[in-house]
Formats: sequence, structure tokens, C-alpha cells
Amino acid sequence: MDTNLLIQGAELMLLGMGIVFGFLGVLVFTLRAMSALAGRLSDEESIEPAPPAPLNVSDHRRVVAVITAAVARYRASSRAA
Amino acid sequence: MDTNLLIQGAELMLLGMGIVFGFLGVLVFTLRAMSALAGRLSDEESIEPAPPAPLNVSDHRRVVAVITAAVARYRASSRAA
Amino acid sequence: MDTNLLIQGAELMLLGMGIVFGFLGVLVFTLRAMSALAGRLSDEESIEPAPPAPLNVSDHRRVVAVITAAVARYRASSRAA
Amino acid sequence: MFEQGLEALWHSMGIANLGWGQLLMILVGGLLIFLAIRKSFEPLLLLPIGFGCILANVPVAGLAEDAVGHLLMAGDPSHLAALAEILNVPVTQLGDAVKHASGASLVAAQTLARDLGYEPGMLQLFYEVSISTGVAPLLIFMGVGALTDFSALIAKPSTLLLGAAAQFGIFSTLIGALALNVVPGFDFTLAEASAIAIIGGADGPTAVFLASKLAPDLLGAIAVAAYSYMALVPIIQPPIMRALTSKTERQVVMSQLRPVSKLEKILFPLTVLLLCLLFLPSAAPLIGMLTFGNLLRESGVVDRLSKAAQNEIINAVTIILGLSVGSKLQADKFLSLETLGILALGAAAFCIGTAAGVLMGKAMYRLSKGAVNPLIGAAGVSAVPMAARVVNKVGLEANHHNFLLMHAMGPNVAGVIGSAVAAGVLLAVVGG
Amino acid sequence: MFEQGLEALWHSMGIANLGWGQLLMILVGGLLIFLAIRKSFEPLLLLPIGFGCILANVPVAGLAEDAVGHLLMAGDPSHLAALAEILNVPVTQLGDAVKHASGASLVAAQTLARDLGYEPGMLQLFYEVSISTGVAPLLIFMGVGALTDFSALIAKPSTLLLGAAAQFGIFSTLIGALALNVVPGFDFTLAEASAIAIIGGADGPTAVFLASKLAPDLLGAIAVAAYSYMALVPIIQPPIMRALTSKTERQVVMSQLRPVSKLEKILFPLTVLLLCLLFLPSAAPLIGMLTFGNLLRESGVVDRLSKAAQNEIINAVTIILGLSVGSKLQADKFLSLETLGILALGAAAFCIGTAAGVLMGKAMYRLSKGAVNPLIGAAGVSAVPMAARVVNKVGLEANHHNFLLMHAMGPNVAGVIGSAVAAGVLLAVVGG
Amino acid sequence: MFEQGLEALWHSMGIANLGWGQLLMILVGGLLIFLAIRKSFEPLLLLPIGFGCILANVPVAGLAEDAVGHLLMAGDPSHLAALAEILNVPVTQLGDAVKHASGASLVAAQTLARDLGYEPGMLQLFYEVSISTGVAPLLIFMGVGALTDFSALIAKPSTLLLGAAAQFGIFSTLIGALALNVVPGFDFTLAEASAIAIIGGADGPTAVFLASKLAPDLLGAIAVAAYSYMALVPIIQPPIMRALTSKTERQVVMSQLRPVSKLEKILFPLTVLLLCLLFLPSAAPLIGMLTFGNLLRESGVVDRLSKAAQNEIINAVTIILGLSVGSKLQADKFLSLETLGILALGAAAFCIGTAAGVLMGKAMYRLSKGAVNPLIGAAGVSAVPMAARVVNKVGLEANHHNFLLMHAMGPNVAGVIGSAVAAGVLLAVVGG
Ligand code: NA
Ligand code: NA
Ligand code: NA
Repeated sequence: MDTNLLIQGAELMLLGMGIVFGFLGVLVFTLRAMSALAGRLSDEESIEPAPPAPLNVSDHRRVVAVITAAVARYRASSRAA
Repeated sequence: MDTNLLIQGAELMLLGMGIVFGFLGVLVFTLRAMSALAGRLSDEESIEPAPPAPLNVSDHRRVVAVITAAVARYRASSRAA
Repeated sequence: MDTNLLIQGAELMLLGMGIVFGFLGVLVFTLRAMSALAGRLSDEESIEPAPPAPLNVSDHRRVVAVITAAVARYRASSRAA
Repeated sequence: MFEQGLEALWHSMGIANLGWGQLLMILVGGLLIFLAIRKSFEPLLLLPIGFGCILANVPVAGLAEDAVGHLLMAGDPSHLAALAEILNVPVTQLGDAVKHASGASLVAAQTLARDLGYEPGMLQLFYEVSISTGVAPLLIFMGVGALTDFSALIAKPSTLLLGAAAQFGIFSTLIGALALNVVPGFDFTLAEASAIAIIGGADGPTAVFLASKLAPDLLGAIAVAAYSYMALVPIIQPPIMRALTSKTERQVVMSQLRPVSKLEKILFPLTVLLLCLLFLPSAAPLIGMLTFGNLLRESGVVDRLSKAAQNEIINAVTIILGLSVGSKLQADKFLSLETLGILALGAAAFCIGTAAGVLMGKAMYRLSKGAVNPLIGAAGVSAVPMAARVVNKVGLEANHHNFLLMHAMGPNVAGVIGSAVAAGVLLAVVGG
Repeated sequence: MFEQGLEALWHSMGIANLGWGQLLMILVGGLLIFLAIRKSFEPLLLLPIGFGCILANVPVAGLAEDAVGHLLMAGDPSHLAALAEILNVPVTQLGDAVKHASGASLVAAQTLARDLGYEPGMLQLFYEVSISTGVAPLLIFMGVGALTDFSALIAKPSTLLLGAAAQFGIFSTLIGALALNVVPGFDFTLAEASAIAIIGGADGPTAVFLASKLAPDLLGAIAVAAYSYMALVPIIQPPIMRALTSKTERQVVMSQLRPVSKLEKILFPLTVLLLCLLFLPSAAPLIGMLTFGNLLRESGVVDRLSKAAQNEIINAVTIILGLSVGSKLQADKFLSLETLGILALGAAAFCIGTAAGVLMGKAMYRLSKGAVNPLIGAAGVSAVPMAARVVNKVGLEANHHNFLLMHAMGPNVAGVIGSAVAAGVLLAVVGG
Repeated sequence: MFEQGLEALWHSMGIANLGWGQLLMILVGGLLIFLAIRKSFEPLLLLPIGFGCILANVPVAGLAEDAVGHLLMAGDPSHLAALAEILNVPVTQLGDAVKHASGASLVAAQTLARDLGYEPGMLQLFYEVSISTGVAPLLIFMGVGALTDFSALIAKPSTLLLGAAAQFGIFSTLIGALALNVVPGFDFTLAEASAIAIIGGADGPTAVFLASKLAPDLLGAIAVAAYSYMALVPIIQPPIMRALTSKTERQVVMSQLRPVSKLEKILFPLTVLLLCLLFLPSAAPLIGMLTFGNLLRESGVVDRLSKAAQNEIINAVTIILGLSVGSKLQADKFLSLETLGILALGAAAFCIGTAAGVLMGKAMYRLSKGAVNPLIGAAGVSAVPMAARVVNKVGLEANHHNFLLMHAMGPNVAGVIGSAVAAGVLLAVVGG
């Protein structure tokens, strides 16, 4: 068995885990800085609405409005016919 | 004209039709065996429903239920508004 | 500076604008001829309907008809249940 | 420069270079488009093929020429000399030498032309990528598998025999093509005759795949014949069906097919694949992609992929395949006696295939003591679902309450498998 | 190994290798993305181009380098020696030699590099497949044809003349590029000047197609200029339009366009194709794919294919095309005086094209005795449908009830055909 | 001819040529399909891989053989001699010589075979186009980027450390693979050990990409292991998670994540790309395409392209990628001791990665004084979104009102970035 290869592997492990933690660690701070910057850049920027529920409700309303109008038109026309 | 070529063609015809019938003939029996196996494997397996109509009916019901609920909600909210 | 190149460019400009106008000019007449031909070929050919509105109306009617039928069926079945 | 420019321009104009052949082929392309739009002749294929035909015959542009073709068109003397040296002929005989070059020397010529900066035309590029590699017909076969419901065949496997019988159209046409060599001007090799015969399979992608392997030069005529006759099935088949059957036979009402379980549908493509790998590996690309597409469909767990195979992939590939097939309708290759022979042989193939299917149907009618309507044998030629619809129509003529559509779907999809098997045989014996 | 690893890693880090040029180009890429997202500057193209620009300038990675580039970056002495032998230069001059290699020796160098195991970077691979072959712009042209309704043009063919006039932007810019050679540092060839001039066609895929044939090294700058100025049409055009027309002219209300029959719409692409093949075969790839896409749309029998051309195909191709164009924004190629010249010439091209269109509009206003609003001439530059919308807006400023949108669509789509014709002329004369 | 035909046919039959190895691999392919359909084991990948496996082991057909393989199968003596001359070995040792050929001589052999008219089989063609070029995994990574919402990570960047810790599964497996060399029969190189180790990244496209660069011969086993274990995450992870945490820890309810602004979501991919180009250019293809896809999604201005990346492109590429991976499951390559080793090492990699993630979670639990539930560390292995769902389920067992799904999405998507970074390190150090 090639001990040299094992040593290379161990070094690669140290190096690799170092880079992974280094890279993602730096990314933690960079992302925080990015968020701070984004917050400052856009106080006017709209915060994403958390619960999607109300959207569905309004969608339902729109559907209902469309159907209501269609039904009304249909009735009017069928009376006319 | 090359008679030899014609003979080759005739042989190829015999061979070809032989293989086609042989292959599809074996497939007939294999498919029957497969169906028997499938039947034994899955008495619990659901047989595909033949007429798609009932499915549509239940779909309709679901649509109607959704619309009914939406209409009800819309009316409640419009009253509230 | 290479005057020769400039002269080549000028000639290319004349040639190019000539071809562009020539090609599109011929196309003007060809298209008119094509339209005349098309008109003669297809007096029965349907003229494209200008306003898409009526289509929508009939779509609405179909939607309404479907919904009406579904509602009716739903009521009948719920009474039965 | 101006005069040179004008002269160069005139010489670059199509009208100064348009040959009669090209003009004729442009009309042929227009006819294909007309048939596609007005007569709904397999429009998904014939419209792109027709358009590709017109583009391939645009003079000067060389859209369907390969790199060597563009080298010849450009006519640079030093380049011509280099090409002549590679092909080992005098420059004056280059045109002929290129046409008959093959194997290593053709590859060398192409490499030279590309090294000298010549590129294949747009359509030739499409052709090389989509058809030379065999990829396009195989992806279409995958889509066909994903689009096809084999339930009718699973419910009644005996209809496979009808799909087998109809392949007689293929093999009798093979003999016919070889027999045609008695006519002066015809000289089909066994490989060419095999490629022509596959028209009788009534299956477009199979025809394109086999022709691209066995006789690329005839691919245009073979594909056009295959797709055109598939569109003509409602006209070609009914007289033959009526001539070979009695009214009593045509009136036979068949018992309803049993329902097929989901498990059977999943096991079906795997079973077909298994038989193919055991007995006919040369059909593995075609049968493999067909059953793969069908398994995507029936497995029920990969809807994303099944829909991609049924829509995005097959649509994009159809466009490119159609244009590529059209690129083979160049005047100097298409306008020949051979093409007329191919068209005649293709028509015969369809008629014989239909007749063979109906006769096998009659045999099953007897053997089953009248339980099988012999008309459904006509659907064995493939041409899914057109042939099954024709059966239904002819059946309804004889008995207004007799709906044969579902019963004809069995032999119809069996015909697809049958012609893939026939293609496999031809590849194994002739293509080696 | 650990120290070596660390050192290898440091040398493999971008920050240790980032040149000023690359930093600048990364900012340029960021700017393009910003303009795409915030200002809606042709985002479908400029976002992928901007992102491709950043990726192309990632140090060390060599994403936009070809196989030879990767050989040079790797720096293996024996491989460098082999390359130097092929290019017949000393190793020390390899960098320059590779830049100026062409034709057969470049092909040989690429073959050597690939044989030695070097591969092109990801972006270069995209570029070779999508742009070098010409396939991507052609497929986008097919999609444009499938997306475009030519009714307004069929109803009023005379608007083609407006589309012709606006191409003066192209040819005057050609002169401009050659005249710029008086400035030290500029040395455009006729082919390069032609490629730059096409920016005046205001048509992205045409610009990419022509530049890839005539001046691949300038493709990045040309494509960025073309798409950026197309996005700037609402800012560039109105002042010119107002300066060249009187308020009376701008207030002209045009009579409603006649309805166009389905048959006319089907015959239209075939008519345009016919003229192209008769008179300008060199435009056949562009015009061919445009009219093919349009025939898919109007035939009404191949909806599957029409939708594929309008959606799946054009979307996928746009992504790859955008990244590929971005790959040409490498610092060492893009950051040059030439790029500044190209940007300036492109702006001039747009202005001149707009002015020429409006002036032709004024001529038609006179000839038609006031029936034609000269503003619609500005739409002749292409930039569909942005330019037509700008016409509508400027028209509404002058007369609040004057909707010119439909009338401007005629010259607008005529401009697409016009610039394809201009590209055909340039290819025929310069590209031979 | 008839007898020859029959004999040729028998020799062309699969059943006459089917080896035990091929039979076994066909059963393996069937098993993968069974697991995909019945057990919903990553069906989008494992179904095509399983089918590709069956096709690759069809005897005689050589669907997964390259041009040289087909030359060897055909066995033409003069062609064999030519190949032997190029590889500089006696004809009798050709089989071995081809297996061990590399670099320039392999390229020369391929060129020879193609020049002699041999073509790669269908699956090999798919493999060359989609995986050898690296394009398919990269396009899938683009799709993953377009499909992934990184909000949870943006809201709580510290979860990146959990994604980092879980990569310990990769690097410990690297040591494990090298240590396995003590067992006779194993002889993994550093590159092979690195490719095997990436299984611990629990990310399919990353594994395929890295294996195709570092150890193409092991790609089949590595990809199958990666996707299978990803599917097994619900079985592998829970015992480890329970063993390493106390019930108190598992019951921790985490505070709701803050909402994330649209601008943050747009800047996120650009930030990640920036760090990648500064510090780890070797990860630029993977990270570049991931962040490009995510920018398409979040920019809000290119919905057409975003949807194309999420649907059409990723679906079509998945089909081809799956079949191509399956092509590497040929009996003579797959059925070896090495494969068993890879499967064992892969399982270990998943376990160790999970444990490392949970242990880092425990560290964050302590440091945050109980604000972080250590279970979410298990999601750091990637396997999006399966691992996050497992965390949610195990969390619910401990506390019926504790929904950890959103909190686990942070480390889960961090794991994707983490394994791309690890792949970049391995490429930079080992792949040079
Ligand atoms: Na058939
Ligand atoms: Na234009
Ligand atoms: Na991971």
C-alpha cells in the first residue's frame, strides 16, 4: 500500500475542508453585508409578502367576479334571444 | 440482370418474413404470459377504470364545490365590505 | 489612410442601397400581385374576423353552459344522495 | 469595384443560375407544402420537408452542400488541385470522383475541405447532426412510444400476427426493386432495395433511420414516398379492403376488449425490449427508444420526462428532421429515373402490405369462427392512427353500429413493432 | 503536497490572477445585468450576455478559451514546442502567432491541442456549437418568423420602402467605419466595417450572424452595441423624429388597414422566399428561416411546430446564444480602441437609419398627398416592436387620438426583411 | 445466402451472445427501474439510468461502444492491423491496449476508426455529446438554480456552516478510498478516490460532472451510488440523527425566518459568483451555471428563459443524461470489485456527512444557547429537498408542533454550494 498516497489524501482533506469552511465562512459575512446593503439601497423596495393565502383569496374573488359577469351576460343574452 | 441478386432477395424475403412472424409470434405468447403474471402479482393492483365519465363527474363536483365555496366567500366578504 | 478602401466602401454603399431598394421595391409589386391572386383564388376564403371580442363572448357562453350543467348535475346528485 | 461588384452580384443572383432541375424541384417543394396545408397530408413532416426542398434548391447558396461541395462551388484552383490529389484523379474528373468517393477517401476529402475553411451549408449541417447520426429518427421514436397507448395490443396479443403479415409489403417490394433492375437505367443494390422496401413499413422514422444507414442518397425519395403514402392511406386502402372481403366479413362486430391493468402496461415495454435483446439486437436502437418512451409514459413517476418526450423534444426534432430530409431533395440527386421507380415501388408496397394484412385477417376470421373482423388486418401496416381510422370508416359503411377503431389499434401499433423488426432484419443481413 | 497544494491553490485563486482588464469587464458585465433588470434593456439577451461576460473574465478558469488557449495556459513545455512547430514560430512568439493564425494552420493548431487532451472551456463550447455554426441566430430568426404577424405589411406593401430607406443607416456606417481608419489605431478591413455597419440594421440575430461570418473577433462589441441600442430606441429616436417633421405631419391620422385573408398570410412567406432565391441567394439562410417560421405560424396545420419555434426552441437558443456572445467580451479582446469606435459607429448608425426612414416617410407623405404619417418611417429600422411603439407614442403626443401602432408595424417588420437583405448583399460582396 | 443468412442471423442474435455479466447487468437495470417505479427512488434519473443500463448490455448491438469498440467487434483483419499499428502493439493484444490507451494515442485510434467508417453506438453518442463535454450536468445545474429558492439561506447565512461541515463526508471518504487500497484488488488513484468521494456531496449533477473529468471509467458506479443514496436519505439519516442528539435538542423550536427582499434575492447569485471567481475559479462552471439559473429566476424580467431552464431544458437534458450514465453500466466495466468498494464508500460518505452536519448543528446549538435545532445540520449534505423533509419528519417525532422544514432548507441549499466548492477544490488540486 502506498503510504505516500494516503498522506496526500490526508493533506487534501485538510486543504479541502479548510477551503470549504473558508469559502462558506467568508460567504456568511459577505451575505450579511449584502443584506445590509440591500436594506439600505431599498427602503422603498417591497418586502416579499410572507403568506401566500390572501393572494389566493383575491384570485378566487377575481374568478368569482369573472364568472358572475359571464353569468349575467349570458342571462341577459338568453333573455334577449 | 443479375439473377443472383434476385435469389438473394428471395432468400432475404423468406428469412425476413420468418423472423417477423417468429418474433411477433413469440411475443404473442410472451405477452400472454406477462399478463397472467401481472394478474397474479397484483390482485390488489387496481384495474384501470374503463369509462372515464365518472371521473369527469367527480371532477365537475369538485369544480362545483370550489366555485360554490368561492361564491359563498365572495358574498360574505362583499356583504362585509 | 487607404483611399482605395473608401472608394470600395462607397461603391458598396451604392450597390447595397440599390439592391435593398430594388429587392423591396420588386417585393411591393409582387405582394400586390399576390394579394390580387389570393383574392381571386378565394372569394370563398374567409376574411379574418377583425374583432376578437365576439369569440370571447361565445367562449364565455360555453363556460357558462358547462358550469350551469355541472351545477344542475351537482344539485340533482346531492338531492339524490 | 463597382462593375466587378455588379457582375459578382449578377453571378450571385439565383435567376442567373437557376437550372430547370432546380426550378422543377422548387415546384415539387411547393406541391408538398400545398398538399400539407390544403389536403392535410402529414403536415407535421411534409411542410418542413417541402420547405427544406425549396431551400435545398436555392441556386448558388449551396444550403444542402457539404464542405467538399462548397469547395467545388468556390472553384479555387489550388484547392481543387489539393482535392484532386487526395482523391487521386485529374482535376477535370473531380465532380464524378466526389460523387463516387466513399469510406476513407471521402472522409479525407471532407477533412481537407474543412481545413481549407469551407463549411457545410445550413441544411447539410442539420442533416449531419440529426440524420447522419441517427439521433433524430430515434428521438422521434421515443416520442412515438411516449404518445402511444398499447392497451389494445396487450388486451389481444394475437393481433400482432396482423402486424406481422402486413410486413409482407416490405419484403415483396424488396424483390420488386431487384426485379426492376431488368429495366435499363435501374441498378439497385441489395442495400438500396432494402432501403426502398422499408417504405412498405408505413412508418416515417423507421424509413428515415434505415435509409440513412443503407442508402443515404435515396433518403429524400424514400422519406417523401413514405410520408406521402401514409397520408394517402384513406385513398389507397379502402378499395383493396373491399375487394378482398365479403360484406358479411366486414359486418363482423367484435367483442369488447378487456381492461388492461397499469402493471401490464408497465411490463409491456420491458417485455418487448427483452425479446428484442434476446432475438434481434440489430433492432435495439429503434425498439429500445420506442419502449423507453412508452415506459416513460406508463411508469407514472416521470411525468415531466414523458411530457418532454411527447412535446418539446419531438416537436423540435421534427422541425430539424423535416428540413434535413428536404435537403436531400436536391435536383441533381432527386430528378432521376430511380425516384420514379421508388415512388412506384412504394405505392406497390402499401397495396401489398394492406392486402397481406387483410388476408391474414381473413385467416383469423376463419380460425376464430367469425370473431375477428378481417378489415382490422389492414391496420397492420402501421400509419398510426390513420390506418385504424380507415378500418373504422370502412367497417361503419358495412354496419352502421360497428365501431372497429379500438380493435384496429392493436394491429396498428403491432405494425410499428413489426416494421422495426423488419428494419432490424435488413440491418443485420444487409447493413453489416 | 500540503505546501504545494496551498501554493497551487493560491495560484489557482482568482484574486491572485485578476487583471485590471478582467475586473473592468466584470463591472461591464454587472452593468449589462443592471441595465437588463432595472432598466429592462432587452433583458432576454443582455442578462445572459452580461452573465456570460462575467464568466468569460473569471481568471484562471479559461471558460471562454478554446483548446489552444488552454494549451497556452497550461504551459507544458513539450506541448508548447509542438504547437510552435506547427505554427512555425519560436516558442517565445507563440502568443502572437496564435492570435494571428488563420485558416489551415489554425485548424491544425486546434487539432493538435485537442489531440493533446486540451478542451475548450464551457462558454467557448457553447460558442462553437451555437454561433460558429450559425445555427443559433438562424433558429432565433425562425422563432421571430413564427412570432411575427406580417398583416400590416401585406395590407400596405408600400411601407416596404420605409424599411428599405432605414437601411441607409447600415451603409453610411460602413463608410464611417472605413473613414475612421484616418484616426491612428483604427484599421478596419472591409469585412470588419461591414460587420460593424450591420448594427444599423437594429436586428440582433442578423448582427450576430453576419459578425460571426465576417468578423468573429468583433462579435462581442457588435452584439452588445446592437442589443443595447435596440433597447435605447425610445431615447434615441424621438428627438430625431421631432426634428425632421412638422407638427402637422405628425398629426396625420392614417386610414384603417384593410383586413388580410388567411390565404394572403400563407402566400406571403412563400413570396418573400421566392424573391430571395431569385435575386439574393446569399440571404437565403436568414430569409429562409424567417419565412419558414412564419409559414409554420400561418399555415394553421402545424400548431405543435409553430409553438415549439415560438417558445421552447427560441428560449433555449436565446440562453445559449446570450452566454456565447458574452464569451466574446473577454478583457484582452474587448478592451480596445476598436470597441469605442464600434459603439460610436453603432450609435451613428441608429440615428442615420432613423433619419433616413423619417425622410422617406416625408417623401411618401408628399406623394400620397398627406395620407401617410412620416413618423412611421422611423419604425423602418427594425427593433420590433419597440420602434413601432415609439412611433405610436410620438404620434400620440401630437394628436391624442392618433394611434399609429398598427401602421408602424408595416415598416417595422419591413425593416427586418430589409436588414436581412442588406446582410445578404454584404455576405455576397465581402464574404465570398 | 439463405444458410449464410440464417447463420449470420443466429450469430447476430442476442441469445447466442449473451454473457453472464450482461445478463446480470440487465437484471441490475431492471432493479433500478423497479426501485424508480415502485419505491420512487429518484425516478427522474434512475429510470433512464436503468433503461440505459439494459440497452448498454444488449449483446452484439454495441450501443455503448465507441468507434474503436465497433472496429474491434467487426473484426476486419486489415482494420485490426491498422489499429494495432497505431497503438504499436501486436494484434493479439489489441483488446488490452485499447483499454489502457490514453491521450494522443487514444485520439488517434478513434480518428482511425471513424475514418474507416465505424461509428459510435447510440448511447455512446449521447454520452459524448452530453457528459464528455460536461454540458449536461452544467445545464442541469442551471435548472437547479432556476428551481431553487435560496431565501432561507439569505435569511440565515450562518446555516452555510452546516452545509460546510457536511462536506466532511466527501473528504473522509477520499481517505477511505485510498485506505481501501490495502485490500488486494483495489488500486484507486488520487483522481479516482476524489471522484468516488464526491458521492458524499449528495448531489447528482456535481458527481457526474466531477467523475466525467477525473475518472470516466467509474462514472457509472459513482452516479448510480450518488442517486441511489440520495433516494435512501429517509432511511440512512434518521438513525444517525437520533443517535447523535438528545430529545431536548430535537425538540428545539426555531424562531421564524425573516422575510427576504427581492433585491437580496437578485444580489445573492451575483455575490456567490463573485466569491467564486475571486477564490475558487475551478468551481466556476458549476457555481456559474447554478447562479446563472438562479438569476434568471429571481431577476423577474426573463420569465421565458427561467421557465425554459426549469422545464424544457432540464427535462430534455435529464433524459439524455440518464441514458448516457446508464451506458457506463456495461458488464465488463461495472461488474468488478471496484464497484462494490464504491458502493460501500458511498454509503459511508453519506453517513459521515450526515453525522458531521449534525455535530456542527450541536455546536451551533451550544453557541446560540439553544436557538438552533441541531437536526437541521443533517440537511447540509444536499439531497434537496429530501434531506430537509427528513429533518422535518424527525423533528415532528420529537415535538408534534415543530415544523423545521423552512429552517432545514438553509443548510440544504448551502450543501449544494458546499459540494460544488469541494468539487472545485478537487478539480484544482487533482484534476490539473
Ligand atoms: Na409497419
Ligand atoms: Na433593420
Ligand atoms: Na452537498
